Amino acid sequence: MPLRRADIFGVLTASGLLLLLALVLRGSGPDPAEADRLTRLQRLVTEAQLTDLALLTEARYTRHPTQADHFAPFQDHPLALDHFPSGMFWSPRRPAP
Amino acid sequence: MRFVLLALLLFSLTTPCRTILAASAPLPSPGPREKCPVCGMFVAKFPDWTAAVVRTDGSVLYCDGVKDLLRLLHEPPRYGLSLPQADIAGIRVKDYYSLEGIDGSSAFYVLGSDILGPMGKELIPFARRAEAMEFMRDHKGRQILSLTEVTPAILASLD
Amino acid sequence: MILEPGILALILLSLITSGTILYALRHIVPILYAWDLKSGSEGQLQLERRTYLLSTLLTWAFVAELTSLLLLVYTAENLHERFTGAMCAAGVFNLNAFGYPALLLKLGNFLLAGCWLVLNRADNSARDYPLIRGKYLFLLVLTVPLLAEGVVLGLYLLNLQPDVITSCCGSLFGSRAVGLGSELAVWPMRPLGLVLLLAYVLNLGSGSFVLRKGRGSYLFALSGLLVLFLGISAILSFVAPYFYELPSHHCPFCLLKADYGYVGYLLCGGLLVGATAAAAVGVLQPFATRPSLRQIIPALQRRAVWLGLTLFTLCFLVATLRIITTDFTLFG
Amino acid sequence: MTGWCERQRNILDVALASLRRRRGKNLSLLVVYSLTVFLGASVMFYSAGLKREARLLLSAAPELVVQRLSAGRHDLIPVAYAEGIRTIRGVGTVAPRLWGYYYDAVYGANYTVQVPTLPPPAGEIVIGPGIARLRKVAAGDLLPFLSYRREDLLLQVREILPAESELVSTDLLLLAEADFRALFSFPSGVATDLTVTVRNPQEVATVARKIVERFPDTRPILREEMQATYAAVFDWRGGLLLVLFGVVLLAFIIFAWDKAAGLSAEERREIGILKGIGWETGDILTLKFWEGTSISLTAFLLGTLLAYVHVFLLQAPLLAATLKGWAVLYPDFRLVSRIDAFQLTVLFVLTVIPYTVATLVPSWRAATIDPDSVMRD
Repeated sequence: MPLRRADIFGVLTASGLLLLLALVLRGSGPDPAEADRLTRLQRLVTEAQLTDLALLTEARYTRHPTQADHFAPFQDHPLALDHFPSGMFWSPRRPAP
Repeated sequence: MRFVLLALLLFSLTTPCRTILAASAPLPSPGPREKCPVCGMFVAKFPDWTAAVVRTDGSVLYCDGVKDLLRLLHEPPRYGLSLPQADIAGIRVKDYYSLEGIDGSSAFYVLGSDILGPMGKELIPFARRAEAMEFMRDHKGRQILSLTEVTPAILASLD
Repeated sequence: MILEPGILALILLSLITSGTILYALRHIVPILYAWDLKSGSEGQLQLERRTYLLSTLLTWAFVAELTSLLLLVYTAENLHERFTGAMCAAGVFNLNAFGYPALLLKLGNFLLAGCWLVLNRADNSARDYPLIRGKYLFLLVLTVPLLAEGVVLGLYLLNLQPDVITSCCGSLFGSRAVGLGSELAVWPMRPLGLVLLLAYVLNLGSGSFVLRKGRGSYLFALSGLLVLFLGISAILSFVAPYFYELPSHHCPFCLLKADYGYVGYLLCGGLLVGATAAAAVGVLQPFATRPSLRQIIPALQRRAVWLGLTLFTLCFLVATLRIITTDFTLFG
Repeated sequence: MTGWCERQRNILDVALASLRRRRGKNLSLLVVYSLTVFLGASVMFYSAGLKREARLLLSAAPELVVQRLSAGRHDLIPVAYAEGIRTIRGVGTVAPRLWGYYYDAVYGANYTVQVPTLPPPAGEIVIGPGIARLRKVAAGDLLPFLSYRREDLLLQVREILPAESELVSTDLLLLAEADFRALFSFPSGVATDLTVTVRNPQEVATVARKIVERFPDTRPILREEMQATYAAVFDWRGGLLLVLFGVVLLAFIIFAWDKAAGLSAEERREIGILKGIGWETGDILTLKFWEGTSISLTAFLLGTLLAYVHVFLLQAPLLAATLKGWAVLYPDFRLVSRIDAFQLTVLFVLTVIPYTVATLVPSWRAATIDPDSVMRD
């Protein structure tokens, strides 16, 4: 009997679902290597007294958004429009304490 | 009646030899599966609030706050435990400012402050009266109490 | 409101369900008025075609409704870290006045929608649309709680304030608190356990009677609902404490956590689906004598009875096993 | 039960064959659908991963940073302030922090220069992997810097920070206090800001309030605020991308509706024939259901799996472009591969359900075609 389309589809879909399930399970269990990495990085953050992620290094207020004057609309001088493309992705305000 | 017993029990704790025993007993950190006998929360999740009864046999009953600890002391049978006074070696709570374990029976507790514990309104412990006073000013506390002054009625008002 | 994918998905689901219901209402009224199977007119043909659309649409809407119950509990469970004082979903539902009403409406609608789906199934299996008026009248009644649920759920989700301090399950289901949950939680264990056991035995007996003699459906449905109600009370009153091994902890939501092996999904889900199956048996009963359904309904009922009995028994076994095997005891 | 299964299997066979007959149309639908799911899933996985990383890493940041303001701008803070802050109840330690930016005019890159709590010996530096990459240096090499007095300063690279720390350290240059002061001609007795540790996290806000009361020209920044800033940034950015995704989704649904509604004459004839040989309206609806389900399930699986590969294995090249901006130095980091069932459920609800709803009415239209009217055409 030749392989039916429905069966091929069923097998493919089921294996896709199983793969997805495996990926979910892989992320949910405790991971000692990941915990180690985190401990090392947290030690670095504490020792160097870091406050920010080094995601965008082009300007003060994108490199250290938590340390910037969030209330200052023009970061360098009154004509300094937000000209970096990343500027549009940064939330302009920080929630007040 | 029970309350008087508790007062007696706490007085007996302040006799010299007991005090030394209680004060020298450290506040060991609870294991990850350790649950508060009063509310059932895992105690290790809130290490800053841990309060504990150290028993003479060395075992420790952990609570996730002074409020639950006192509930336990007032009515152990309610939580399925028996805690005769002879069994209690010491009461340990965490000083609010330093987060160090201190002797619970000589600590000062601030009532009615705006600082909330994991279970809501709490009695906040301090090693020194001056600290308790300053905390009361900062956090709208109503009253400074000692452990024996906390009645079940006061505990009920914390819900 | 919090911009969170889970909340967005819940709102989308709720909009889809309500939208479908409203769309369906537009077509139900003409069907209820002008349905005449004997007529071969163009209008009747149109109506017959419409019924296919309606039953497909509503099936999907109700499937969406059933998934959104799971999603709601899941989202609440996921959000608890964001709110001070909330240890689990119990606190998140308590964030504003609409949380628990939304959950209760959702549970009720789950039951009703499940019954409607079974009714629809029976109707679709027969050739002459025997239940058409019945099922659409039922749907007309169903619109009220369904739309109410959409509104209450919307109010709940849109009014989530991150800075509100909520209470934890300890004070919600504690013996000193007031409210439905705590009222149920303080029911004494022995009488409640006994009544629950009686209801279960009644359900088992009437179920096997339905299976063998084809009679006693109403008793089965009623006892099934009773088992649901008493079972939930029992979870709050003593089953949950047995799982936590703590006499004072009655929260049903902590059972859903990994700490307790997700057993809450089995217990609550089993009770709810089992009760829905039982209720459906009763809902089908008045139509069992229709000529075109004489074969179909008893078969459907038998399957529903099996499903209900299996799920109830599974829940009972799991709970009883835990009560027997653990060292902890509430009798003391 | 087996009868029912066999029946569904047969209908699925017919559905797949019918999809195959219109390969072009359905393949384009599948591609667009998978891309939509892929976009949504990528955004969700990526922003959730970054948010998680920021939350975990910044939980080790100082509890409180105190800055001094002068005319609305961040100014250097006198180290003497530290004494006053230390007397506030609940404060553990107060440490001056020295940090700033060094603009490397040759490469056009901006370094973050900082004195850590355990600084390297004078004359030596520890650099982030991004700088090492840019300047092509290894441990032991000498790096020249131009000080603010226009003097050359040669510093030896003692160590390069590990690659796993890219996300926080790519542009970091850690040095000794003496070198820092020499490089920037930094006045003594002041610091960039102060870090304050508070033993009890509950008390941080009160300590911050007391600092402002005592030193009105300062601005304390709480660690919670730092974490909230990042949560807000990623939520906002994720939200923005999700709005874009919403537009894509809408466009796709219109596309899907159109595809489903526009029945070709051939399709109408096929349905007519099926009805003619005894299929009922319900069967045709089941057929249409399987056609839709096979497309949406396949697209969902393809989209999420591709998004997983894209975000976690390929480091999200499509999304990272929006992050990298105009900087010369950027982190080369890999997110922890982690997805959860909740994300998948939400994704499923957001993509599959709208598609199903959009195709319901068209498939009903198809199923209620009158067989003889088709046959007669």
